Amino acid sequence: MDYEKIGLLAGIEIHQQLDTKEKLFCRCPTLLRKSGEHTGEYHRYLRATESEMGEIDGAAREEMKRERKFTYYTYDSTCLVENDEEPPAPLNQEALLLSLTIAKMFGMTPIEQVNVMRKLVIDGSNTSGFQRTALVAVHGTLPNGGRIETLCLEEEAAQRVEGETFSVDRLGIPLVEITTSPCMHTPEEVREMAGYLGMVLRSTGKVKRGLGTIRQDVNISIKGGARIEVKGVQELDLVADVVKREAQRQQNLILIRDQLISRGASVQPGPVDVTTLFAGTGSAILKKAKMILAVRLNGFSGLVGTEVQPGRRLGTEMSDYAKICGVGGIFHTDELPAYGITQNEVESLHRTLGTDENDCIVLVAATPKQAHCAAMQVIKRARFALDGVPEETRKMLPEGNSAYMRPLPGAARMYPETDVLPVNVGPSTWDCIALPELLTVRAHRFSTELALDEGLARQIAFSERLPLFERSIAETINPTLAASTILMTLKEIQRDGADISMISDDLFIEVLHAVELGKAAKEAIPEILKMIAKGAGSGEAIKKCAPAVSRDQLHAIITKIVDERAVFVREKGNAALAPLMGVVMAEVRGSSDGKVVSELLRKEIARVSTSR
Amino acid sequence: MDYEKIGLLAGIEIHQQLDTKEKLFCRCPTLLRKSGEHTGEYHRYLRATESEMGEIDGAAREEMKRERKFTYYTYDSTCLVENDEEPPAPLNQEALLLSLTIAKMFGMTPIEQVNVMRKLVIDGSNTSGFQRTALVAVHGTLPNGGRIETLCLEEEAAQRVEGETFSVDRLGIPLVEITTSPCMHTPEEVREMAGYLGMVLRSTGKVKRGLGTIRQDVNISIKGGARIEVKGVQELDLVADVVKREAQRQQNLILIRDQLISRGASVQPGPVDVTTLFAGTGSAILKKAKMILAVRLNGFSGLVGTEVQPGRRLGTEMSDYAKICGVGGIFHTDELPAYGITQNEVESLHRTLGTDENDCIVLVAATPKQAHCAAMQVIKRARFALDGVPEETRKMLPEGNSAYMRPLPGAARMYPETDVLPVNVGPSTWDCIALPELLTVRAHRFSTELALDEGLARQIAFSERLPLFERSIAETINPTLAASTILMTLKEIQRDGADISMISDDLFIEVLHAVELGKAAKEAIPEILKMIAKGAGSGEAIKKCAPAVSRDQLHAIITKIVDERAVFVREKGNAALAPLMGVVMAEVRGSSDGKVVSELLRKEIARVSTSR
Amino acid sequence: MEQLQTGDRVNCNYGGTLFNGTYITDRDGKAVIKLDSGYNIGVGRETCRFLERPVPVRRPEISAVQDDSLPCLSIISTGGTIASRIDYRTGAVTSQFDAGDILRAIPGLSGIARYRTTQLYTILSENMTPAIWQELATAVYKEINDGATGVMVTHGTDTMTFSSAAVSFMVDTPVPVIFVGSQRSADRPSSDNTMNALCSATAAVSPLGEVAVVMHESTSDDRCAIHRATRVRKMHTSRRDAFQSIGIPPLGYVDYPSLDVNLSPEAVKRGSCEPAIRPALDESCRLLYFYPGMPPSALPDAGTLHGLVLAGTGLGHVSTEWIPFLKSLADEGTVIMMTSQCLNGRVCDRVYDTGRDLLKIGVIEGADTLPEVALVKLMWVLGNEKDPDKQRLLLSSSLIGECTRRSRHGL
Amino acid sequence: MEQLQTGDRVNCNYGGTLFNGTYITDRDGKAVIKLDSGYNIGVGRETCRFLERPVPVRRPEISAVQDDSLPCLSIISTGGTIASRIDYRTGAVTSQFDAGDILRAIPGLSGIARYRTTQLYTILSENMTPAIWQELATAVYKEINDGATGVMVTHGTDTMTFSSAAVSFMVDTPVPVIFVGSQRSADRPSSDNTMNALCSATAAVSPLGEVAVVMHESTSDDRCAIHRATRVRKMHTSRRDAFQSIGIPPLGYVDYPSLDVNLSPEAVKRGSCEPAIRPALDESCRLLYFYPGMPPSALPDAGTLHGLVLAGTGLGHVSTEWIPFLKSLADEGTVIMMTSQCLNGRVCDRVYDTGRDLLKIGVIEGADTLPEVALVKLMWVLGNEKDPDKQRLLLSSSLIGECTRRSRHGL
Repeated sequence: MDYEKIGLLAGIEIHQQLDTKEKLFCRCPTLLRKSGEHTGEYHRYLRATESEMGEIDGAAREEMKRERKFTYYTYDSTCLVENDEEPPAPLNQEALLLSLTIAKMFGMTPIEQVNVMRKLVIDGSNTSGFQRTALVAVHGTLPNGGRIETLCLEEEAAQRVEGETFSVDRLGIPLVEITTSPCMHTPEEVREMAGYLGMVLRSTGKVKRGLGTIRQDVNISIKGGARIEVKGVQELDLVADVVKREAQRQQNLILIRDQLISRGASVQPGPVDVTTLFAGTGSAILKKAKMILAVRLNGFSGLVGTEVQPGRRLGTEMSDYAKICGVGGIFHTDELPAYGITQNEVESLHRTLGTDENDCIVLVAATPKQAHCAAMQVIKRARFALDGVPEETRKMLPEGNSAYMRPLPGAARMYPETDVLPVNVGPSTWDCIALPELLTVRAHRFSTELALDEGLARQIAFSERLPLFERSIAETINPTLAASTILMTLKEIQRDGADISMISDDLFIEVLHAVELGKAAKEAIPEILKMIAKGAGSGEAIKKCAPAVSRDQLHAIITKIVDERAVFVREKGNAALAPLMGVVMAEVRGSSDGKVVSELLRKEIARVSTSR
Repeated sequence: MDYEKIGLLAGIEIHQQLDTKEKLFCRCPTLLRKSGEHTGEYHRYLRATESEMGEIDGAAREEMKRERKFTYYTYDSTCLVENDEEPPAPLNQEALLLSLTIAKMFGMTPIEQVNVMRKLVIDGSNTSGFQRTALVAVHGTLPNGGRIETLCLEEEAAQRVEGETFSVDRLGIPLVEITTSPCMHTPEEVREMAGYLGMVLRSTGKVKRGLGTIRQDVNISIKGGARIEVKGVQELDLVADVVKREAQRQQNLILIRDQLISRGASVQPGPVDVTTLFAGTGSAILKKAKMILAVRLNGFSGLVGTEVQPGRRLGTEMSDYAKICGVGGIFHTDELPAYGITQNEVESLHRTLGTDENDCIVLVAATPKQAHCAAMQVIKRARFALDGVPEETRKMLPEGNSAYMRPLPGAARMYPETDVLPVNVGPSTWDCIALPELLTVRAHRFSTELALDEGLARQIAFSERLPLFERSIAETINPTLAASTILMTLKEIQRDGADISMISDDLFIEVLHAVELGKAAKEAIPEILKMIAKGAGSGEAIKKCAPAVSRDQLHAIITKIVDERAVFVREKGNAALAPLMGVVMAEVRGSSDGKVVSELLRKEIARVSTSR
Repeated sequence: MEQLQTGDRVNCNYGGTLFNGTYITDRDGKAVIKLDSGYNIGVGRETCRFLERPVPVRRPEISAVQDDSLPCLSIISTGGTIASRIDYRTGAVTSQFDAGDILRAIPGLSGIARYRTTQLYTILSENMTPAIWQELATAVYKEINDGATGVMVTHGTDTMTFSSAAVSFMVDTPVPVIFVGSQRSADRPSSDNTMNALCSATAAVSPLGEVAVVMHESTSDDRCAIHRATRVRKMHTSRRDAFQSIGIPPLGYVDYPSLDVNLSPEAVKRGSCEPAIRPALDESCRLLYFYPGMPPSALPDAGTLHGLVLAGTGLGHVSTEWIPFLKSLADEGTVIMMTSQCLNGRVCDRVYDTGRDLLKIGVIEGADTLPEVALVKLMWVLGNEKDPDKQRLLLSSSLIGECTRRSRHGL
Repeated sequence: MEQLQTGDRVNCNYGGTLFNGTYITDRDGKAVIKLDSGYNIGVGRETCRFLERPVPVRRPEISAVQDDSLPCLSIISTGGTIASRIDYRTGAVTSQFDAGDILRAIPGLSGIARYRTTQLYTILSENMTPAIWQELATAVYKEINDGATGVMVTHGTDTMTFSSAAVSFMVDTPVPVIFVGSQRSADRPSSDNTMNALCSATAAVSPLGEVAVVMHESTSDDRCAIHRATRVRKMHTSRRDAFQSIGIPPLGYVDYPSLDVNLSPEAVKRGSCEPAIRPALDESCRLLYFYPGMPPSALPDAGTLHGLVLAGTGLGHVSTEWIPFLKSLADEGTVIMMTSQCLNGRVCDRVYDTGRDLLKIGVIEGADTLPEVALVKLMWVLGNEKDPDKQRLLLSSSLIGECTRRSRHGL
């Protein structure tokens, strides 16, 4: 697809959890818990606060369509701040400095006085009904020449356990939100910039790693389309797909719009009650419903069933809108007869409503309250179709599709967090911030300075275990030994079922030291580490898996083996090395390093070969 | 039996609950509850406090032979004072005045300054481990010329629910304890004086009535015997029997003592372990026991099995002592072979212990600790038998027998209740106390002044419902109507299953007024009261059971009946009265008073008879 | 640079970007600008250029529809916020008070009653004074006399129990007088204001007939407790369930969201008395918490001190050293009342020596009256009764449930 | 009539009866006689005739057998009674203190440890003073240094938590220092003394390594709670379970009668520090509970006041009227610390205006420190650290667990 031609514009909003000791506005650890470990729970309702104009924000209003009782799980590692039962503590200095460091890495300008705001969020994910957020820096640059608009320091929301139940362990973990301008023009460019942003963040060595710790929101529009924000893209690899699918969706919606206009299509302003019409229906769903409403979409026939993304039709988009009211879905005549609704029923529906085969009829079946709500949502979405692409916040679906979530927030509903005092960021603070080495730079340095293989260098630089590697080389461990043990051996023994969390950095380094000192053979490392993973000390594990063999003992063993096979050795010369290596190694059972064995063996072979 | 000859001396200690509004040392109502209504419970241990001499009271020491965990039930009508969780309130003035009134009725002298004491009781019946008690008056007289020694005001103990569980609702209800000197000489005299004391107490109109609200302890001794206190005689009718049986017991014990002395009997100082001897026994109890100990009573043969009270032997008394240690009972050779123990085993026992058929052997079988304790108790009691009658506190058994409970308290273990200030009883207080009319005097007055039948007068004077009667006559109800309705009708309908607690005094009097005003017939009273017992108002009940028949209506009914039977009436004359009464009463269904009917009927009969 | 006013539109050149925004205020030498994105930033004043001063927009008057068939409740506001509105332009939060505002902010209220409102004060509750209690009591009394089915008093939570106790002593009320506040500010979607307001309005039309405090029973939004005004104390700085009945169970509960009311048999019932008011107070009273080593010089001078409430240790003690000083106060006419800083349980000065010494010099045992309530009671008794013997009698008795005759188990 | 002495045998002719008895004392003009039946009566002195003055009987010395294989506990008595004996002749109760007395009164103790005892004071705890805290701390330190496995301090319950907090600040202890008392007097069979003593001795030989208060957890005799000395408060005048940990769960429990100990992971473990003592205190500190209408004249004079703890309302407030007066105190060098009379929860003066004003004038937020503990801490900090900045730092931090960094749910 020619993205330049369709005018693709995309921007990214990246959310990265910070690995600070404590949370952003309380002194709890930034520790994720299993929901089964919760020690208490409580129930709350949230209500959108009325604005000065007597209005309630559209997004908030939509959240309020249902009276929702939220349940929260608490832990021994959470406190009254997460429960919205105590004023927040002052802004976490560690988190602020870290966010400033990141800002500096992007060449941004810090805000002289950081003010913490409350951003209304009443979907239950914030116990207070708002998310605390502060604009920390503005105006950075990206390698593609694009701009980073803002960097905010925010608190993470509570994690949904299921339904309306949330777990407050995650709530309050510091998060940086980095927003780029819509400066990217192809799906691949978006993917690349997202990767770059992530790399810079990880270069600090102070961000959380693992699934869910970083989330991308992507803003996408095409010419004639509208700005769409797709939330919660957790895997970098899907970013490009999301962009592609959204561009496709907007194109299709524009095509549908053009057809609707050319047909002179229109949307009837209110639904019609057709409950009685289906009194004798064979459709289980319709039979069960207290009320069935029909929405008349004149001239929409066929278009409601038109795909906008693979497997998703305009009708699906309408259904998404309707689901906000708590209904399971909708029926539309483009897909009927089906679901137990007969052709006769469709025809009698058309007759009753005075419509014909050019028109599409959408049916919603539910309680009267829900049915009305859902019908009005369908009408709303159908009207948007006449304009093309509505501005929306959408959630990502598997494979890069997306579904309607809520309207884009209008003017952001923010007001000051009066319980937190503003923090001045003076030049002295800013100037003192040291920039961490970028991981890409580090990888290059590893391969040049430490003579690491280029791939290994990159792998270890980007690894979560980088600190262990850095400590290992600081303690003069051979870099390749350290890197390969960290990246390969640990992964292998984990695959074999070892609990590698038992292997502390101290123990790990003790083992490598032993290997370097010849106290254990490199070959014995997996077994030693497996023993340690079972709770053994390093000394114990080495002793068991690699009984100490002194160089003198080794020499004696080798001399004996070679002498016993003197004829063979003389016959084969150096070609005897490989077969004899096996004999020796079997004898010393991993207690000696292969290199040392081979070196000694080589000397002995030379001795015997030459001593005829 | 010639009680003078045997030197019977008896005294009474009477405990009477007072019907005050609040308890003696807290402000809770004096309300007894069902244990199922308890709203909370807690657990306590009690420990005897060491005395100045490093001794613990004998009675208390015996209570402490077992570590006992007591459970207490609390109610919404009890408070922290009963729980021993709050200092006591000042002495209840109402209770003090009432006890002074009683003292004055017995011609006693009040104590100038009443001091509240704590009397140690660690059997669990007092949460504090002591009972609060105060000596209020001394030296009164009885009709038999005997002396009342003291009158104390005490708090009632908690009621035992079962085992070690007590209910604190009763704890703290005021109680007067009246102690006579041992001034009575026959069982009948004791019965009479106990009755007199009760009558005087009830004359105040302010004592609790019903089972358990009054308890007699009787002190009994005969010449050569010892002072025995039999506790908890609740029914007056049993008092004489208790005295008789105790006199008998002491006589028998003296006879046994005399025989033992003449035989030169002795008690071996320690038990012998004979567990192995019964290794193959057929006795289930012995087989189960961890240890079997034998106590040797030389020369006791036959006497341990001698009856001291009907159905109770010296062995039973020994068994009572042993049970204090938690064992189920004892075996003695006077009753063997039996209980699976064979003659062979008895003989081998004698052989092993070096005893013969002149001696008695007592066996205890239990855990080692319990067995030792029980054996020592048996030895103790056997030694007492050599002296005759031991001083004891005993509990009453059915039919007037008694069983050992604990030693008589030595010097009473009392010390001041420092949390309650002493109360001065000045002459002004004492002089102002008005003496209530004695019930006997009142009964006489009722029969003379109110022309009540003598039996009815006595019955109503001694009835719990006396206040209702007094109110009735104050409201000019016919005394006989009131008394008979209270004493008979209410009892009848209660027997028929009516809940007479629903009939308030107000409603009761309304009904009698209605009867007196001719609004309802006397005959309808039971039906009316039954309806009220089901929750009806008096008006409603009267209307339903005795529809108002005016005198005019009644007159018309009677005229009609008489006229219809004019021939019969003329024939029979006044003899027609009785048959016609039945006809009329059936017609008016209890709505008219029989007297009125008969009077009118008589007139009509006269009219018809004369109008020939 | 010209002077900026709150609300002025400005253009801010910062960090290489031009931002449009609204000037809010100056703080710590920085101009606080609300950017159009909603964020506030504090920047140097020199980066901001005045654009325009918008004409203030009048908020549309939206009248609240009240249902005349419902009972009439009176709401008296002293500064506790039950409804607030956020100005998203400036981020300012304003508390709202007329009936229309309240009904729009808490729509559920309109189904319970119709309302008339009085804004008596707008102060933080730590700035309350005995004089304000008197005005409040007078206002409450007026509303009762004017036929209100119940009265709701919105009040800051800090000293709500002092005010509610004062109104309890001053006003005989046949209808519920309900004090209500919120622990978490009304400008947050999670605020306890909505539930507390709905539950207190429900309590105010219930069969209750006394002064009460209605607040969250637990941290959950599932029911409010109805506390007797003289037996409740704020027992947490910030939690929703800070208010706790001490020594007695609550008078009842209002479930949420069902708004079912359950009153205990001990709650005073509607219509139990005729309305009356006795607002006099003797303000020359003080409350002192005793602690070890507290010097007798901490005692106020006798001359000016008519009444003194001591919050003693344990059963009601102060150090022996204090006794002669208290005696001379008492001798000069100061009425001294003993309460306990334990808060729970009953004063009993008969048990230990220092206590008996206190009784000897005439100190009155406050039974289980809370120290703060004892202070209010002492002011009220000394203000309304001049006879010393009658004062003692009143101070030793329960006038309006402020002390109990017996201490329940389980509390 | 000759003068009677306590214990004299008398004959009393009263109400027509002759009673023998023992003269106890004179009270309210009456001679109190203990009759041989055990009852005391108060009668006119003239009714009593002196019989004899018994020779005092020496109580037999019964030596207690101590098991040398057990750990050594030191018991320091300040006046709290853990054992007492009743003289049934006069009814007098005497508290007992030497090791033999205690072991005979509470035999179970001998199975837990061997004991050495020090009777430091015999006073009611309301008469405690900061000077006594210092002597107590010194005595505790000496016992630790002398190798005690643990120290038990018997103490009257009224101000036990003040003393335990003071010892916490003054003494670094590697062994348990257990404060114990009884709420119900030791002269009653139901007294909590036995269980509290056995549980505290058990706690004193446990793996704990800090100062704690060990008392009944509930009204039942089934377990004692181990409370951190700086987080416990007496919350009931008379109940056995009056002592409650505020804002944190107890450090552990000792079950009764099994005497099983359970320590929470947060309890400081035995051997965590070297013994040290810093007993200095600046006694020129005061604690004031604020209430509405409290006049600023209630504040002490600046000149003599080095430190002031305020127990403010709610999140830590006083009336606006007070601010200038506090400012002038602060300006003259008084260190002012804010706590909350709510007792539960955390001071936060950033939220409301009066709070922010307090922060501006330099008032230090006491976090969730209890007001009484804050007073002890302030005395100790001002006594041991003269640098104002370091004082502020110490006062804002948790030194020995007296304040927490985060407020748990559920408390």
